[in-house]
Amino acid sequence: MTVHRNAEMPIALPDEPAVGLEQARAHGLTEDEYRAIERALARTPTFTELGVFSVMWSEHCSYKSSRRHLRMMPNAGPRVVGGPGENAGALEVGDGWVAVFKIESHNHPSFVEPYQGAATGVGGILRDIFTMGARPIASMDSLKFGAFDHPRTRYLLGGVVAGIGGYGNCVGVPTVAGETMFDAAYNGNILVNAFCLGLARRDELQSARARGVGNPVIYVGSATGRDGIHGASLLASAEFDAASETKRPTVQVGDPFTEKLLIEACLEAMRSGAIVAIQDMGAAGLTSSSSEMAARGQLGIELDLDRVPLRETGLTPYEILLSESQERMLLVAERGREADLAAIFARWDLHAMVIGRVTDDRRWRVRWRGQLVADIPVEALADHAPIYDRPARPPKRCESRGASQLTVSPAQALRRLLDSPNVGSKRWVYRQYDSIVLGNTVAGPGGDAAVLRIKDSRRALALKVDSNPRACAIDPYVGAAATVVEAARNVACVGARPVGLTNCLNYGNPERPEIMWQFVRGVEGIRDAALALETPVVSGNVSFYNETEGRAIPPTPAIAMLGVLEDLSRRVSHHFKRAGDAVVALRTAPARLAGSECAAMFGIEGGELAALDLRRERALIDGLVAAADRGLIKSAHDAGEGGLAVTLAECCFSPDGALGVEIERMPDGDEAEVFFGEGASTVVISADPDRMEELRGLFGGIEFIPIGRVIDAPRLRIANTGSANTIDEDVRELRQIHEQAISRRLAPHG
Amino acid sequence: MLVKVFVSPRKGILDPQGRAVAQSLKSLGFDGVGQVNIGRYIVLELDISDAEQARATVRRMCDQLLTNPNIEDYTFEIAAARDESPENQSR
Amino acid sequence: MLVKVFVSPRKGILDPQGRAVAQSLKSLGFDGVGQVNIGRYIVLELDISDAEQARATVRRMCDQLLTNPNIEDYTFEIAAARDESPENQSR
Amino acid sequence: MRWGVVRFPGSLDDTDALWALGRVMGQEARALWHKDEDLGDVQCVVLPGGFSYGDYLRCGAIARFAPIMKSVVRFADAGGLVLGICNGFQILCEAHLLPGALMRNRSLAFVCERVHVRVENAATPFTCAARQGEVLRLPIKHGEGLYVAPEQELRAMEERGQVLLRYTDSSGRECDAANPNGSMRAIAGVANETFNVFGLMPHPEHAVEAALGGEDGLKIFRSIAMSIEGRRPGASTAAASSTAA
Ligand SMILES: Nc1ncnc2c1ncn2[C@@H]1O[C@H](COP(=O)(O)OP(=O)(O)O)[C@@H](O)[C@H]1O
Ligand SMILES: [Mg+2]
Repeated sequence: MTVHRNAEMPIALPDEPAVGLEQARAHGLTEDEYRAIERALARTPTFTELGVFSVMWSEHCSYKSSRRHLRMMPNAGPRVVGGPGENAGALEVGDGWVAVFKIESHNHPSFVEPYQGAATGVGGILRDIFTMGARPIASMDSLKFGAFDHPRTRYLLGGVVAGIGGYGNCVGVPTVAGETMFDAAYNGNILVNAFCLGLARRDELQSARARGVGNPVIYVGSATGRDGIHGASLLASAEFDAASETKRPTVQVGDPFTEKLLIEACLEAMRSGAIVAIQDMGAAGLTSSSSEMAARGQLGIELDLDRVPLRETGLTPYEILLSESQERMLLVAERGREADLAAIFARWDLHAMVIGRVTDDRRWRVRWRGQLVADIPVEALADHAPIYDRPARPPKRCESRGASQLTVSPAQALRRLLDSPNVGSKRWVYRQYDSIVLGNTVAGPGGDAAVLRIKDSRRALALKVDSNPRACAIDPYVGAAATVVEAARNVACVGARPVGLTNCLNYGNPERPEIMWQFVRGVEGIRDAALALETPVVSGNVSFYNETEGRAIPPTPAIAMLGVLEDLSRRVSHHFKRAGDAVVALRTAPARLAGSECAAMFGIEGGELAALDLRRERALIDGLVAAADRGLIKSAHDAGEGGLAVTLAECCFSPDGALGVEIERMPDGDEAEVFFGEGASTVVISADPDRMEELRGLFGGIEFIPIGRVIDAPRLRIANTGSANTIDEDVRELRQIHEQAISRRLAPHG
Repeated sequence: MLVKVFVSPRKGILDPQGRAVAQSLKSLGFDGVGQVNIGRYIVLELDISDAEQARATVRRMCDQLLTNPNIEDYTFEIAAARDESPENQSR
Repeated sequence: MLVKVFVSPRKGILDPQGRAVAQSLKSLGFDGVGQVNIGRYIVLELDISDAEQARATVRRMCDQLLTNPNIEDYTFEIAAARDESPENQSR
Repeated sequence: MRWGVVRFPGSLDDTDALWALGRVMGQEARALWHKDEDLGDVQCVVLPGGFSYGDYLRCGAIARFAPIMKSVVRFADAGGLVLGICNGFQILCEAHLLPGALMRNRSLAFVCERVHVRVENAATPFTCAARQGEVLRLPIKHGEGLYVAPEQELRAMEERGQVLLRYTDSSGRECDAANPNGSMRAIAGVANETFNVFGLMPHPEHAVEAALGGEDGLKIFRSIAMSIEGRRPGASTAAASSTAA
């Protein structure tokens, strides 16, 4: 590798476009940003350098609109290890294990090409996790599609689900939970958020901070092609319109087989102690991984592009640096250990190539065919991206009228709701996912939260991802806080203590004040709920510009919660266990129809969200964990989409389907709201009648309402005092409806 | 008539299958193997007598269902006559 | 040379993919669609100048790796010249 | 007894098989690397589930040529016991150690769920710890598990008793709804003519602990252990299953 001479200047290559403000604008940079680049370089950038800045300073890579707000989120706590700056945070979960987890969006790529977009989304988040030295042990997916009858929905649903399965199944990481929602608000902009959890021994955590001047920079994984040039970075940083359809040639194709080899080889290489720092080549591939590792180490890096493995001929430096080809890792090795590493990677049929060195002058320097093509201060790329404090203003709201009335009988409404794709079983989705590989899945998809045992430990982990765009659309603050609380409650329903979360913030165009306001309020809601529940935010991802032809999606923060179950034998599941058990509704506040599936289905407008009292929410979660720990509850199920009546039905869907429930008195309140309202936290538990008082004592400050008992006939009986409308249905019939809500809509000619 | 559709990964798009097969052929001792691409070979019976109309129909089938325009190119033959119309770029 | 291999499910062996595609074509309103079979279309660069030798090599590749004789038939073309030798039964 | 679990690039359930055999059953189980040719002194070779070589081209088509497969074929020809699970089953078919082939599921979709299979022949080294006609509950997770073979071959296999497992409902009745992938004759697992090679799509290694969805998978592994340890096929099943790990 040639030595750097201070005199040397990066050269413009023949047949490269001239660089100027116009070219900068074409790259999505503003005039101020372009001037800042000129200042940082004290000269005009070369075309290659301009491309590099345009991706590093894109919203996707730089978080320039969100960064100052994300700082609000609590990221400290007794369990937190591995600090900010690294790719993802980590939490102690006991027995010397740390959990590393993160969720990330792949919305636009999945809308353009559902199978590959979703598949590469899974691949990307897996790399974020094993790059930390953790072995990926579980995935989740949060999916938002348009209305089921929208012409593209079936195609997108089929492609996305097949893509998530196609990649996750082939790479051998179980997909254990998720969520799926259909709403016309996503007709033109679906959401595909992928989550991964990894486990590592505390001392195995791997850094992404370059060290050691002269240490080699090594490239490993798939060869570089023209995939996704300006893909993730630009697609996710500019509004989506018909023009994006022409970005087709940049579609990235996932190769899960190579990813599997990378996981095994990289984990083995890390254990060899020869790796100083490692980072996946995600968005802005080679550029971001190399400059960010250098920036963290306050060092420089020099790259020689002639040594980069290429898939096609004729790639320019610009293309090599910006390519987003999948399944590639960049690492800094201990000098002199190159051969050891090469041997480990060769064992896995992977080729490790030295493509550069760590330098001491804090510059990011790139050579191609012996010439210098980029020479940029590392900080300018990685740290000094512009940070915006964009104006935020609440939209003018049309006066919300009091909620109109539900016109059908509770029994009819219940059947209609169970048949809704948002309420019905998601089995059609998750049976396409391997949820058991690795042999830790105690409870996979289908319950409130997934439960994973930790081998050779009494402890287990619980996982769930949730979002609530309808509530967020009404009140972005309450909606976001309620989402954190729902995810935590789902985790607590299996008996686990929520210990930390990651978030994926899906919003519209931040350059519009009312969108920015939604975003800020959302972050504040997450902050307050996370503080109240003492669940630090260990990682996250922001996806802006989720708009089509000027129409933004509703604010959709997706929250993935991790819980720790101290004793696996204390695990609780959601269906009733024994006839004669008492059934209790635990409630923090009366439910409301506003923002509910029922309201959406029957066109009930207006109304207010249920009040959210974070102290009560905390009390409910603490009570559930304590009750499970003392073995006081036989079953617990969170009232999600569809409300209390739907939840009671789901509690009857036990494996043998022999049990039912007899409800003598529902909680007080307007019938429709009590039966089908949502928003407020309601959990249905069943327990031994003799332990009622003991139980009640654990739920101080929240409503503890005995509503009936489990019966040994498969019937759902709800007699609502003071109302003629009662429900008396055959559980097997209801289950049938619930089971087929999605599949029947996808049946050929259906 | 009998329609034969030849679908292959678009040029420049990663083809993991092709790469794996090329690898494997080499390790089986087949020398001189260069790039390998793996696509789909679709044969369908189509009861349309007019050739021009048939061609148009097949193109619609390919664009709507048989191929993924994001990552695949295709050509097709009807009976024995190869379709040479411009939008079916042959590789 | 450029070798094109056409692999199809053997007659009599069920072809779930083909059946599903025929189904969807019909439900998309394409009339006159009869049987549909889905196979593999393999294109490979082979650096062998002698045509006869190349044909023999391709046959070995197909029998060993590229196809599963239990369930698949194949034909192939080298450059433009279609191979008509007996063991490559054309459909 | 001594087990060897082959690790191909892209094998996924290899660690789960090793866990089931070594940690749950307390047997001697070691991993075998695909690039080695030496099987050591193992008494049963397990080809695990997964996506060897990405399952690119055809499932198992490339793995079949891994160096270790030469030794596996020799081992099988000499009467050694070989068990192929899911992808392992596909590899055994591609390697012609088992008849037939596995194609794309009827639904064209990957399926992960627990199914029921009926033991069709309990007089083999792979099933002797189960009762004839016993129904086992095992998980499947595959996209290409539709078993096919020429009709006359199928008939011959049935006569020889090579079909060891068939998909049924929980009561052991055959019905189309209980066939998760459209396999011909609802075949879930087959043996070779000499009954020392067995392939099945369900995953016994994922059904060895009550806490993780049942222990029926132990029946398969125990059968192999029993036959290796020289116990008569069909010997007291009750005893076998009562000594649960
Ligand atoms: N896309 C998906 N992938 C995996 N599991 C899913 C998916 N969508 C839903 N599920 C599972 O279906 C069940 C119901 O999901 P959901 O309706 O979100 O629960 P809740 O009512 O608690 O919000 C959960 O067990 C969830 O893990
Ligand atoms: Mg939910």
